Amino acid sequence: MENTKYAEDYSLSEFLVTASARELNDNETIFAGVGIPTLGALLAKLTHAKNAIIATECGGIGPQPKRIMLGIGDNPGVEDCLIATSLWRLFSDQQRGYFDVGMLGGAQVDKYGNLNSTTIFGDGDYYTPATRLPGSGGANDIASSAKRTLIMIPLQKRRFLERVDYVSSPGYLEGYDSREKVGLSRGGPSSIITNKCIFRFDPVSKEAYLDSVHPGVTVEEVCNEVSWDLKVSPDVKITEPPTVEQLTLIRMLDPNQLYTGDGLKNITFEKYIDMLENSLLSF
Amino acid sequence: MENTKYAEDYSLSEFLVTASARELNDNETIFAGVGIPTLGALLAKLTHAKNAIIATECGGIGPQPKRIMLGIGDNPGVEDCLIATSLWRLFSDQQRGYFDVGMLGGAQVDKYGNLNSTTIFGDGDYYTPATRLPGSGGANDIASSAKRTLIMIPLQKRRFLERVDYVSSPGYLEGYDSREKVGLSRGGPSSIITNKCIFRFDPVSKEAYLDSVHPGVTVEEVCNEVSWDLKVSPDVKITEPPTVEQLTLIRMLDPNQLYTGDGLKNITFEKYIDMLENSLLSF
Amino acid sequence: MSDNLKKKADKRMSLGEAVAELVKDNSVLSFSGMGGAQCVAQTYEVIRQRRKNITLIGDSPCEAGDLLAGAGVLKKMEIAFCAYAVAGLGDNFRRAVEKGIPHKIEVEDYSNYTIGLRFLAGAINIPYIPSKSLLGSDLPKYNKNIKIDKDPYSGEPISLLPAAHPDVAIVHVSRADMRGNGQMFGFSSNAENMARAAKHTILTCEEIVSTDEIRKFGNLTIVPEYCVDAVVELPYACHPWNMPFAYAYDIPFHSKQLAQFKTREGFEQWINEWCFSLKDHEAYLEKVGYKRLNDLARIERKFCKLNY
Amino acid sequence: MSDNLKKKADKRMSLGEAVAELVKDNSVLSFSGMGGAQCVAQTYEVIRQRRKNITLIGDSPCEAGDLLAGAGVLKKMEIAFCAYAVAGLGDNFRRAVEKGIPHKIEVEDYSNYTIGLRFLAGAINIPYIPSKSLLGSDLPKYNKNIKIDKDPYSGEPISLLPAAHPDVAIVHVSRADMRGNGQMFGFSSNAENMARAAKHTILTCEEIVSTDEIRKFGNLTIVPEYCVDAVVELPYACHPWNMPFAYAYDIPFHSKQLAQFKTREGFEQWINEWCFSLKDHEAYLEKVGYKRLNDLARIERKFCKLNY
Repeated sequence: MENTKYAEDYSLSEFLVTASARELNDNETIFAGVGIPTLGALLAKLTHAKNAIIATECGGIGPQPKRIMLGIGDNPGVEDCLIATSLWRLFSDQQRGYFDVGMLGGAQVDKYGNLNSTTIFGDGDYYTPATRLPGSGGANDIASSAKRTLIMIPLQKRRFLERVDYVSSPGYLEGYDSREKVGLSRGGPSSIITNKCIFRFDPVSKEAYLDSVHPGVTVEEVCNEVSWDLKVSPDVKITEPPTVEQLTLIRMLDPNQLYTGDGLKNITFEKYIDMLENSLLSF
Repeated sequence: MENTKYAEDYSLSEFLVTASARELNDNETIFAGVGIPTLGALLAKLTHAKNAIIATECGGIGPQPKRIMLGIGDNPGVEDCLIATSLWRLFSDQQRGYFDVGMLGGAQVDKYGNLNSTTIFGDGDYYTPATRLPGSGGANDIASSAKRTLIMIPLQKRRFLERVDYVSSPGYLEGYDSREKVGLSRGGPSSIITNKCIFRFDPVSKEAYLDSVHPGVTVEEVCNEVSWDLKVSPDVKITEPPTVEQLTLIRMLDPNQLYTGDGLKNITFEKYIDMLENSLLSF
Repeated sequence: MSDNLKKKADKRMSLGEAVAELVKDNSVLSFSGMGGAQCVAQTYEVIRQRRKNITLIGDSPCEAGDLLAGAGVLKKMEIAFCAYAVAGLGDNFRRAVEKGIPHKIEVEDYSNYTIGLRFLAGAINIPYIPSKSLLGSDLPKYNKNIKIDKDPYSGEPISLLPAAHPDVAIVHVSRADMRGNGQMFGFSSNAENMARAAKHTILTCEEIVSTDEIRKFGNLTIVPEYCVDAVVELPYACHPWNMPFAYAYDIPFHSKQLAQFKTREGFEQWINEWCFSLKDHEAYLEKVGYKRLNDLARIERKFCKLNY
Repeated sequence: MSDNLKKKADKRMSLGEAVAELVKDNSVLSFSGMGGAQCVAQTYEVIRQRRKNITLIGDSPCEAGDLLAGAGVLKKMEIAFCAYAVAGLGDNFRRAVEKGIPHKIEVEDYSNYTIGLRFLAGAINIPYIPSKSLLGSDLPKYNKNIKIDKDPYSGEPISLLPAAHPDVAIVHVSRADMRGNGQMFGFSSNAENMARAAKHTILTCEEIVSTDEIRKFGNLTIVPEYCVDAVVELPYACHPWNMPFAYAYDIPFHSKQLAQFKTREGFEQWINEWCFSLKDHEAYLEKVGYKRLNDLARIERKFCKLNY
């Protein structure tokens, strides 16, 4: 169980790790993305979701890594795992409905939680884009078949659009029952976690609304960064900050701030190997 | 290489084991059926086809059993095997075209090598048959996708028909290119091995013709047991009998004549366990 | 209910409890195993609890198919094959289909591979899957669930098979933990897909081991805990059939059994003696005799040594 | 030719020989690995032999996709994702698609799962396979090979994916025998299906072992010899990426590499220094340094001990 003494001094990314961890429940099968979401899943597993099963795209199910996971195909994904299998089998289990929650990011999101991680048209189009993004990867599959998804994306007007340029990952499409109509019988986003606030979705219209703002953030600030006429919850909450316990664990999970800072830029090989050695001991 | 000194004294089933073994080549992947065909495959592997790979339906590929295989799901199918996998994967490899030869039996066969192992209509039909047979099992899949098939069936007029009651396993259907026309791009039977002779198929019409008679059998005898006007090869051969080496190996493979005699009927548990122990030593 | 069971950390039950809880009359059942590794103890328990109007989906469920047919449990069979291979024919199956004894059973014919594909489609949750099997044969003529279609990409003919989603799959593996992670040594027939395709899965195993032991060999786990409702430790569950890396085929026993199945009376005697008059699988094993079972395990180890 | 190679008892070749023999200009290529276990050495060899007009099919082939794009080897990419995940974006991929540097590449967008399904369909030799992915998204709008259809059984909407049959699959596994039976420890991404789906398969491995060793663990064999044309022993083939149960991810190396890829000049420098000016993978390993490689293997063993 969680220790509810709140931490004083934490970074934004540390805050986001705890925010994502709080969206996960015990006994869930979690399709973890890279970076902050992975840390969130690992943190949840070390606190309130000890029986959660983490799945990584390459084919590792239920690992118990004693180190940070540097990507969805990193070895920690099969470290002491319950099942080492293949990508197609793991995604098939998700299509069958065995995965409770998936974590997604993207470059653009719209009011119905549709995500774009493929291309930004700018003055061009799909064939001659202003910016070519990496592509869907597994995001479309997670968005189509996970029982629910969490979206993590920075709050910026250019990212929060009435309609994304290109739907890489379906949210609620045009809202209401339009998702079911195209043949997606389950799923859809349950929340959008940003650097300033958390959005949730209206059960009927499926439109995103402001549910909570992070400490020190105003509702107006949020509305200014959204391109549509944002609906706001009648009782907007303040997002719960990290507890002391959570913060301690995050710093154990990512001691060199590869995710929670810019540790990646300047880490040497020697420091990296030491980090791994120490991580083995600290768990 | 084979020792070509021929044996004097052998049973019909021993003769059939060698006849089926001779249809197999080195380096082939062989989908082995139960009984005589399995013995044929094991005999071939011990003589002229040392690099042949035996596949058994349950999912064992490339076993090297030191004992008789009592069925397609018996443990010898995974004994020292190269690959222990699943039924669906093994059959998928066949559908992909990786299996060279399959061995089939049945209750009825017709002039184009179509097989019936499902039902004998008699005065009834599919829904109320005179005799319900076990069904296709994997035979339809082998007949559809193996690069070629061997058929083993006793020569009897009631079995050798102009057209089978029910096509469980497609041979050349109505002959000529009718097999390709239905979407089967490869395969079809290369020979029918019976207790009296061996049939092969005309490359153009795809009709079965008499290719060789077993020692002491006349062409007339064979024609009397076939329901259609049988075509006969201009130079009918005498089927090659077992060599001394082959016979020795067959009797090592099936010391209690479970397949080559009626050993199965009266084997006691103690004799059975002893047989297995001894088999371990004799290999 | 199902989700609750699938989320439990300790899913252990007795076979009797698992069948009572999950296997209902008028439902669709599948058993793992093919040739070897067949679910014999599990079949006897379904008969013992006198289930009715069951539809059986399976590739070549000899023992389950023939015993359930003889015991009058079945309404319909969607299968490729029903006989005991080397040991003999399925006389109960034949009597039911040919003479309606004890009652008529509807048979829907498939091939082993196309049944395997139906479980694959069910496991990955696609409504149907194409195949090149069955083309040109008479199976589609009498089985309307097999569709002959054209590949929309090439226009070539192709057969289509509907996904299989049994109400309950009973799947037997070498070992499992109490959460339901199942590992198989040797061939797995269609076990991994049946377990995923079914609405409810009863995972039986020769041996229950710790989750730490499972984690040592993650590559061997073919059944994930999240599709399992119940875990049952059931040693020698396949007797008289063989179980890979565990025990050899008891064909002398099987020959006697099938000789008795030649007549309806013989079968009724057998099912009373070996099923109804025995409390459970434990009693069956006592009756077979542990010396005999031990001999079958001992001889198997001499041919197939486990290296895990 | 292909069949002859697939039937050989000893398929060992050097990587240079295998690529020279089997990988032709204007052909379709696939590499195994996803996130980790990526075919880096194999990609450098294809670049070193200056192949042209290659179509790449893969789920998320970061290293292969970005390096081949930068080296001007690619005509088309049928992929789900091209970036280095944690280490950074695929700047070569972006320059090619956005600015046609060194030349324009056609991109056909899929998702990781639907690429996985295309290889599954290719491996089991069905012309196409349905999925629930891609429904409602914009991928089918711009990719005509994805068909939105109706399930003939239920009438429900479904997406269809065409089977993938690369001319050559280059598949990297933990170990293999010289006949081409490949075993994998840990995740296998789509390796087992790529190897079967391709017309020709080059099987590379960290270690070649005896066939007897393979037989000890038949359950671990994911690639059968009958689909393999060449076997190449290629230790540390994935560096700087990780290989399960073998070596850890060398992310400090990757960070430096990708910093240099930010400019076209930087990439050209890199590819000259690390590919063209090196004779083979052996020379690459010498340049990285065996002390460093050994450290990556040593640290990995502390987290993941092999129990086979």
